[in-house]
Amino acid sequence: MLDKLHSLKDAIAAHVPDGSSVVLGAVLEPDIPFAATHEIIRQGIKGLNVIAPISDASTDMLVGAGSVDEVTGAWVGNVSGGLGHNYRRAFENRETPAIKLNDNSNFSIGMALMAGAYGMPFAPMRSILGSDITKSNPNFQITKNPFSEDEEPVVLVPPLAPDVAILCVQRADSQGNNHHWGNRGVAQEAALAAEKVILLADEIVQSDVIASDPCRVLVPGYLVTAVCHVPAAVHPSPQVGCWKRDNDFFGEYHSRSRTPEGFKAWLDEWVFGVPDHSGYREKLSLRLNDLRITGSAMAAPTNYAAD
Amino acid sequence: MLDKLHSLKDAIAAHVPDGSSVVLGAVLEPDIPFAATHEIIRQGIKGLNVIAPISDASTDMLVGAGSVDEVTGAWVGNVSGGLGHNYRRAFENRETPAIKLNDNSNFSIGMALMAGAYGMPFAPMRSILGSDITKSNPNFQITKNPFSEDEEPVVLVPPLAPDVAILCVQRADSQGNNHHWGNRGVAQEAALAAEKVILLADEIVQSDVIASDPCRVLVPGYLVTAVCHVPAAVHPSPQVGCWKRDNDFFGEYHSRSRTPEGFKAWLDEWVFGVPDHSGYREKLSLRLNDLRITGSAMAAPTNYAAD
Amino acid sequence: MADYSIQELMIISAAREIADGELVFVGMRLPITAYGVARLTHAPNAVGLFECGIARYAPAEDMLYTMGDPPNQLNAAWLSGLVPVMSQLQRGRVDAGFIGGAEVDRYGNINTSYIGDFTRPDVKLPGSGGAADIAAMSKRLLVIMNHEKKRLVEKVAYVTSPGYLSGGDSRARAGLKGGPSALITDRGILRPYGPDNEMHLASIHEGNTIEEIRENTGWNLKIQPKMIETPPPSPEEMAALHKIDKDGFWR
Amino acid sequence: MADYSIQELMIISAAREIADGELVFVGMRLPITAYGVARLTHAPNAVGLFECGIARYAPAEDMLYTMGDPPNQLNAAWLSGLVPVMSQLQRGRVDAGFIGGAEVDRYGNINTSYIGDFTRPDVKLPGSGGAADIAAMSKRLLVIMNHEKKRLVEKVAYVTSPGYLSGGDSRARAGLKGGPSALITDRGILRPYGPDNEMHLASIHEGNTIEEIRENTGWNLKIQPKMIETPPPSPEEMAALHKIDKDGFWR
Repeated sequence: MLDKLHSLKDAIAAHVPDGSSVVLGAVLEPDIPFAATHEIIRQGIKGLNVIAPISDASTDMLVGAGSVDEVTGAWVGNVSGGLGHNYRRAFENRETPAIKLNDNSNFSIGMALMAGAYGMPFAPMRSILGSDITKSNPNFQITKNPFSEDEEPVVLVPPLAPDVAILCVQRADSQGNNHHWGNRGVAQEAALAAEKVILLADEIVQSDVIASDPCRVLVPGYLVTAVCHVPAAVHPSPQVGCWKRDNDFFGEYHSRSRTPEGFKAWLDEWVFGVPDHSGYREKLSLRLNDLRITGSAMAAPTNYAAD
Repeated sequence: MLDKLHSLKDAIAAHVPDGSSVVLGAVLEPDIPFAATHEIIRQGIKGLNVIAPISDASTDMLVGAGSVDEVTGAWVGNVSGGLGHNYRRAFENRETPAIKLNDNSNFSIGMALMAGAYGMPFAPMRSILGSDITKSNPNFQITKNPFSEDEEPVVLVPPLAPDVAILCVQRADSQGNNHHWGNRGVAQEAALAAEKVILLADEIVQSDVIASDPCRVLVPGYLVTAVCHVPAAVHPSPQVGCWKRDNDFFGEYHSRSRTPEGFKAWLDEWVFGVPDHSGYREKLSLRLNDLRITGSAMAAPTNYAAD
Repeated sequence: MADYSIQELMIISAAREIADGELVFVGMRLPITAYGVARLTHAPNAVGLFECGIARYAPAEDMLYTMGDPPNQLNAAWLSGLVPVMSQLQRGRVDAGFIGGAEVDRYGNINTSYIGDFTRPDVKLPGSGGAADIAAMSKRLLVIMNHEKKRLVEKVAYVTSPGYLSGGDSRARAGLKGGPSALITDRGILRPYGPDNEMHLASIHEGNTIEEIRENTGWNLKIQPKMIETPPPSPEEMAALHKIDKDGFWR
Repeated sequence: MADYSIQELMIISAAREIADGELVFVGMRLPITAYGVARLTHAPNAVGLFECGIARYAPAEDMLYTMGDPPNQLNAAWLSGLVPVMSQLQRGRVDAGFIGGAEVDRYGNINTSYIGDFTRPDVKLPGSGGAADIAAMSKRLLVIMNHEKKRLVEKVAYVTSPGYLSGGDSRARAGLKGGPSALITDRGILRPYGPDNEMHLASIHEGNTIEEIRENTGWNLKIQPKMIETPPPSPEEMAALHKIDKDGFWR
């Protein structure tokens, strides 16, 4: 079997060139690959199209760091604090916005990635009818339902097939086979839609652990390009069974990013001030111990026996 | 909480009136609710539209018993034996077929149920282009992809929203919450698309067993209309962790259904000759013991702890 | 002064909008608390849905900062994806949905996207998230906002989440059923009234006057003929709320 | 006589059509065995896909009657739904797919639906299953059938699974890429040749003559200029096959 285990640094350098379209934050509030967000910033990658329904502060960080040309999303901010200051600044008090926004609702992003995942030419939907989203984002087409005798309007959503989907899982083997549990957001659609998948695994396990429960596989290893062992890659977002949400960290980021200078200082401290995610974890130190989930709430036993 | 536990007899009588569209066999070769197939025949229900991509001998039995007006499917036969004799007889040597066939491919059935599940007005696809399926089934529309500058043909599939989906799961609680493992076929789409869901559970468990692993839920209990405790409801089809496939049973059915008289004798023996599924299991007796999966191949432990 | 806070009254008013057995898209903060109160009082079989792919019966036992926090996942009714859960809206199964907003107008349209021209906005708000979908496809939309003149405006600059659009049957002509059923503020409750579907004052919270409310509304607010005073929380409702809000966050 | 059966030669010929690392839709019987031989010989990283929602690396250890038998699920690479797995065809990821059929014609179109007029068929066959999808969307289609005049026909009455349709660029005009790459029979291997994409005899199994094969083909079968004799199984290929076919089912 192919060994796909790489350092996060190498995986990002190899598979996220300038100008890529990248899914970062497919599970909405949990399981956000902040470790990859920071590595992208550290490597000075530019011109990204960042795709996510909701990515909490991750997109705001990338926008502030100048890595982003386009955002394809439904909500960009800081879930604890509300507005995302870097994101705001990219639009407000300017002749033209500093970034292009491909406005969506959560469901239209889901439909677009689903269409990309399943090779559909487009996805018809109804739930952004009436919204000005179809005005500010001209990529949608409004047409009539050809199966209805009434003049029933339908929105056609073009498919999204991102260059890379970066996803966090609780455990993976060295070939990229993996288990994910908790809500899934659009992670499976993103993985199936993307040309490449980079996995950040909290734990690397033997292949037989993954093979023991093939229903828990988020995306099969043969579709995974690289797997990186990055404990707490989700910090400060939560991950079921592994990490609690670091609410204070989000709050602090929100306060400090209120000014461009404050954001720069935050970035210097938390991104440029550490060599890699292992350095970041060292810096978090005892704080990470408090965030580690230590309780036990085990899934009921499940038997896959064949005879 | 509402108790949704009913006998299979009562559930079928209450929720499968004559003329219903019914999903029977959503998981393809395994997990086919043959117990429900037989109960439908015993109750003399007529005029069904039977929906399934592949349902092994289940649809053939229903057609032979005269319960079916329409089949919406991709493949009807007997997976071990090939042709389904009752199904053939409904078409061959007749002025007009005895049943209406809504021809599909596996994927077009999947797309139709997906569209029904997700409330989409239709689903666009490509993978039955070039096939005469779009000729023998006039429900499809062929159009051009409005997002393509080329004259790219696209097939539009109308949604399916069945009256009832009848599904087998390994375990459920009395409110209809359930766990299913193994391949899923179109079972989740069928459950989300249908107006009503009847579950046949091999085992009834306490609610905390199901709640311990919410990722393994096929369809949440609030969308389930009735849950029936029917061990070996899948017989002679297989069910991961519970029942091996009874290949001889399929072979015997294939031989005996070769003539209408032979099928009638088979029906008299295996369906009308037993009062209910418990009687059927008694009749299977030791054979069922041989089919029971007794080995152990446990899924790796999974921790859902939150703190 | 009443022995409940205005936030507590808003939560309990919101809880009363949920009927037993209903499927409800629940947001964070006030709505999740309202859902919990409803479950403990008159709606023990309500089901809570969350955009990230979660369905729950009983609300989470611990305080949530986001919908995806681990306590909201533990012992959920279903952990799935955004599409399978949010599509229950488009499938027509969802009875009610809660959203908030920066601006709402006289026809219940909500803006959470742009203040000013969207090509060059004065203020860039976070955007729809799932709000547009919930507003378009829930059978009843429930909006919770503070009652300020700059928030309750004549016409929103940008419709993120459709209410009755330009009133009358314009929502139906856009292909939508449902629509706003209640706008719950810290001063009262507005509901659509008459064929024009304009939001009227339908209930007034204790301690407010009609004049004060009209002064704090950005359009010429009309009064529903059967306007009532918002019934104060019952002892049962308060007990349920205090059971959930153990630390008195909303007190 | 060679020390291998004709079925064994067909299986090994089919195995040779799978390259390493490829994604392959595998059917039951001959194809699943061919997949196993390929994995054990030249294609250790091939991946097998099954319509019911299964992806596997190593083939199942026990005999399978259907794709969904529990041994095919145990230790699978992925257990999922029909749509997530079959859509990898439409997503353009699938390199090859195996199907069989009742009839195939000179352009590689396959019928598994109706013999005679489809509105009043003489014979009703089971239908497409996933065959139409696999034929339309695999990069290469591999067909396995017995070589009989009534099966290899001039023109199929009903195209369940599209080959090159009416030849030339008609498949491309229908919006499809790919197409049949090999028709493996018990007498030889046919492949499309020339701009017309007509199936030509490309390889002849030991013990057959061109004349016999032409006599058993329902159209005027042409011979590819570089036709070869099918290479006999190598010792490694036979060893791999016997490792899988422990009971000598195909001997």
